[in-house]
Amino acid sequence: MMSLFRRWSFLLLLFIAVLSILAPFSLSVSPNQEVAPPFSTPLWLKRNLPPTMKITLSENILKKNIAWPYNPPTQIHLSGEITLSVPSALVLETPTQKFVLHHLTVGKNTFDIDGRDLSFKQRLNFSPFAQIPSELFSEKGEYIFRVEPDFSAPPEMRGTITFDIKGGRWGLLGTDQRGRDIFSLFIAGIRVSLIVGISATLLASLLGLFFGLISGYAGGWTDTIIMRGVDILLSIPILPILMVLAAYWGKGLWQLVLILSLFSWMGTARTVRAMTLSLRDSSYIEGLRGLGAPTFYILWRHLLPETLPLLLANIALGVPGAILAEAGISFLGLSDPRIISWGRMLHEAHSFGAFTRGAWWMLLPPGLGITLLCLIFLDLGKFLEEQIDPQLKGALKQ
Amino acid sequence: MTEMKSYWWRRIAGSLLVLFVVLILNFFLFRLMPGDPVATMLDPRFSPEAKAELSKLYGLDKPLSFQFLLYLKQMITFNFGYSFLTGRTVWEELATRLPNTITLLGSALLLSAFLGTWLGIQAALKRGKWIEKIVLWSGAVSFSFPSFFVQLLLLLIFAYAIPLFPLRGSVSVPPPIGFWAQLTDHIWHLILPVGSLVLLGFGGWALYVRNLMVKVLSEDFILMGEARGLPEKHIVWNHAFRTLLPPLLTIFLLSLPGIISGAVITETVFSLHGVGRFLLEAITGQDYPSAGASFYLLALLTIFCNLAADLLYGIVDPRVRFERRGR
Amino acid sequence: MTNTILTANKVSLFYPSRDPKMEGIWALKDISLILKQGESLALIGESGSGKTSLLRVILGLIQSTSGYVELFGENINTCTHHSLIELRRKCGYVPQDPYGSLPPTLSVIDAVAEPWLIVYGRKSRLDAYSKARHLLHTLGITEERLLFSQVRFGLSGGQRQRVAIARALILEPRLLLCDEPTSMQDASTRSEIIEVLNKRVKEGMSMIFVTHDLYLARAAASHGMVLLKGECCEENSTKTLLTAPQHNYTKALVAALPTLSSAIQRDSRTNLLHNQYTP
Amino acid sequence: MIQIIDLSITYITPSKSVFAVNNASLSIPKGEIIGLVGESGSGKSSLLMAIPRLLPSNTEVSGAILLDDLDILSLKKDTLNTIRWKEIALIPQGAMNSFTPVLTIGKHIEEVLTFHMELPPHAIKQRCERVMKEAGLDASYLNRYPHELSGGQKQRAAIATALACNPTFLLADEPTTALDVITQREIVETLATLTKEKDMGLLFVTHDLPLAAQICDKIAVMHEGEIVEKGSPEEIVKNPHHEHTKQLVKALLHLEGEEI
Repeated sequence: MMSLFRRWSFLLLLFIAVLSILAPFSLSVSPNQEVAPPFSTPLWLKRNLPPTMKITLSENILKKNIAWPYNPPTQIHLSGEITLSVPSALVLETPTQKFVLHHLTVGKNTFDIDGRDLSFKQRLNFSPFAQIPSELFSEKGEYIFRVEPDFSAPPEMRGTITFDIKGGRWGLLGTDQRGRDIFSLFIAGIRVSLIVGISATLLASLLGLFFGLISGYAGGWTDTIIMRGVDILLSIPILPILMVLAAYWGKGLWQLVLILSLFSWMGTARTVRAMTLSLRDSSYIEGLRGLGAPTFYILWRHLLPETLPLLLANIALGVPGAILAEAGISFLGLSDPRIISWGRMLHEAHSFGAFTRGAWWMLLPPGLGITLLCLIFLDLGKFLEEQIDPQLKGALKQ
Repeated sequence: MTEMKSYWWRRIAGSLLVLFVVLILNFFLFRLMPGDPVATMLDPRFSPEAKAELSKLYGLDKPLSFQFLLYLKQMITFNFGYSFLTGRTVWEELATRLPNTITLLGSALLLSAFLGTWLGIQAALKRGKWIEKIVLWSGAVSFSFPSFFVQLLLLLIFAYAIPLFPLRGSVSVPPPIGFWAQLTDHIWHLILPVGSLVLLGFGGWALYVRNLMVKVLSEDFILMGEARGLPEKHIVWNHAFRTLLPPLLTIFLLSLPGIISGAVITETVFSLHGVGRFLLEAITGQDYPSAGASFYLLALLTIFCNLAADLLYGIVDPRVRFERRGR
Repeated sequence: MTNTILTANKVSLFYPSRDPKMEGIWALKDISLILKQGESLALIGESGSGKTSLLRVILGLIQSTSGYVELFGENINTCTHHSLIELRRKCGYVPQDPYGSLPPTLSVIDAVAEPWLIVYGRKSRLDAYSKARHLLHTLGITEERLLFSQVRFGLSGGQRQRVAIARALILEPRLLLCDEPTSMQDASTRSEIIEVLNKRVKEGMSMIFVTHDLYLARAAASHGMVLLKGECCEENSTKTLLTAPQHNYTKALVAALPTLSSAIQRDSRTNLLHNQYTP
Repeated sequence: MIQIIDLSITYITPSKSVFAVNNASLSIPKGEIIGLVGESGSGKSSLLMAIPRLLPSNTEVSGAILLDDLDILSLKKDTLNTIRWKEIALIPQGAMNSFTPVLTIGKHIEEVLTFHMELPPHAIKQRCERVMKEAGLDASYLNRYPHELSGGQKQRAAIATALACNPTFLLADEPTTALDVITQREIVETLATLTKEKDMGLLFVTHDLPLAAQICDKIAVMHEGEIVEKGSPEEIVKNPHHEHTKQLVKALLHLEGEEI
């Protein structure tokens, strides 16, 4: 058992599981929140585009310098709720010009100005068709954004002013078609793949164990019926059935788990049946029964230790199948849109034209995430299989 | 030859049983939809006359058993009624799409099977060499990489970044004139989808064949072949590979449902004009007759290929003709 | 009068075949035998002669189609399930295939001690393990490392068979049924095992020893019965079966068995080719 | 004549290397039956398999195996292939499935004939029928599949296949294991008579000393990788030299109730 804990796949799985549990608390941005303009690229890409940023002025900070080596932003937005002691103006000093954005009177001022408002354009005497953001941020260099008193006395100010600049870049992995942060979506996606993958396979294995044991032990009619059923289920395409069921029944996570397990227990049933048949006929089990050993004893002392490793290997190898099936159904857009999953992310990337923008950073994280999880469970499955018969270890090495 | 006949009859009977189960499943699948069946079967948007005609067509007022028999007749005669979305008969829709799906799946399956088998055999023959490492890794790839992810990537690279292949569709619009032009155009559209399926599929085949071949090569009759002074090539292909064929066909059998299910995803990613994508559109568009018919066709395709592989199995493996082959 | 341990009266067993077109086969036809305490009987026959089925009928593992078996004076067909268990606890059974006769996941010593633990419970564990160790030593398995290795990996075919014999003897059975127990042994260990079994028979254990080798039968048992396709074709002391066989099949068995002594008489090799027997 | 001179075979496994045969010398003249007797694991099968160089790849073989004047160990692959079955044929163990399950028996024999002897098709067909009859099997078995034959029939088919290119030497590796006593007797007799009739040399490997004593002209006894005894059956039984043989003979005679 100890060698399992040193296995890379086990450690990585542990790390991912912990990550997905801690995610809701630790992430600064919640996955559903729209944080930046849609399709913004990750920070480490297309450096000439300005990142989306939020500059705030408050009581003791009335001036902020902004280094601006970028192209002009796409949108700007000014909002604030402050009380002033002295009449002053909200000013943006560019390297060559100076713009008065808004006049502030004494006392309470609340304002919410968007770069596209006509009145704002007229006040700055630009033409109604002008693009305010590219006018204001036309040059690269040092900008200053401050509250400038009309007369010399420095004003006291309470409340905050926020200057939202919507740029083309955001965060570690950019944003999706609704402006949500892809990185937090990606972390949130882990939960669904893990839950669906593991619980669907567990449920399927239990079903398989149940049917396998019955047809193995009972034999005769029940055996033929169950095995005929298994043959039939194995010879029809499962995804179309899953699609229909998922579309009309299984909107929620747990319905999806149920549907997936209903159509993936056949493999385990077959292996368990083969195992029970071979054990049932072996003479030492017959001998033990002959000596009056209770069935529970036989099950606990002999059947379980022999079938357990095979069952665990079966489960580990089944998880990738379930993860891919869930991802497939969500990719086809048949899963519940409120649930964030990697398949869903890929669906939205595909149907909302990630292509026309060449937004490969929207595709890679969920895709590689699914692949990584599958590789982890494949490795765990291989490890468990090697416990059952050691020559398997040799077979792969030589 | 008589045992061969009886074996074949058993296989055909088996397939008919599967077909019957599929029909039952299909029949109940759409009648168990949430909401009352009549409403689901008749699209409210339809005019009263169409509704009356349709309900007569589906015999919705009759008892369930009668409906089932009527349904059976319709399915067998491929008369699937009208699609809610397009108003044309479902069969017309499917008839144009079926050949695309078959060419897509057929070519992908054959290519990945042949490539995989050849690679698997070479990996088993040259143990420890780099070819074996490739097979081991490509096996892991085909079991873990989600098909739609790889396909999206391929599209991004070979259709968007380097516009080598078309971004979408089975045929370019407006379609070129002339049979050969249309054929090459169609093939040009199929290269990326088939390529992606082969890329994803051959690894699984290669790994299976490699493991099987390693086991067969350690058998006594291979050692006896060497003892008989037969050249290595002859032993590998006439003895080892011949013994490999039956289990190889079993892998083919088991992989079929998965591959046909995969058609839905591939056709959606590449927006190909196929049965799979039609099924998806029918489901999302609540168009039940089309959804039911598409599922029925996909299931029929699987059963048909299953039967073909089963009959081939009887020829390839002499042992099977005698006792009932428990799969 | 020493009490009879086992009587089988006209025991027959019919196996119906799964395929309706073919009728079933009679594995056993009217086999009768009586075994007293301290007596040993050799069952001589080839594979398919029904010897294994007879042992399983005697142990009540399968129901005979007709005839009955009395074990320690009780008819196994009519007695209650509980008393059948009690009867079986007085018997030891060494099955033919050494690979199916031992639990693979247990260690060797556990596998031998297990029957004792089932019958007398875990509290007499120390007793069970010392008995098991002693039995394994007498049967030539002495290496300590081997005792604690898993049955599945550590044992050769011959060792596995000896462990199966030890497992059958742990309960000090009053009747031992063994099916070709020395088939995997080479010549020297074969006679050692037979000596161990014969010593037990002298101490009052009755035994049924199944083999296809008449010389082995004579070494292991005083009385012998030859089985051919489920029927008893000859029954006699093993000595006379060897020296004066009556039934054609027994004659063929004796003729077919190569022996060193016959090989070294010069003429025997030339006439080897003449006395053909076709069953 | 096949001469094995100071042959040693070691099996190299990752954990340890095992000495299976330790400079054994043995010669198999034409027209004689040589018995090689030993317990399981004594290296007798490895010695037999070394002759046509059929040992697995993780073995090291030293010494010499001469076929008349040719040293088999140093032969190139394709000359070795011409010798295999043309000069030296192998009869497999009774329990081994030595025929490819998907090919008929006839196909196996035809195959060997086409590769080793230039014969027109009808001559090949005739020859197949002849060797089958010689091995005691009806020609109709030619188009049967291996799984349709009983153990005894399979061994007879193996003998027929071995005779196909009328080799000068036969190597029989425990040909009658897993067969019942009467069939074993018939197979051994067929093998012995054929060897004598066709003046072939037969190396007969078995763990059953009495069986070897029945048909062999000379017997070599192997124990833990070494040939510890050589001689005619009489010498082996009357005055064995090695302790192991003495014990073996004593146990066997005791069993047969013959105290000499």
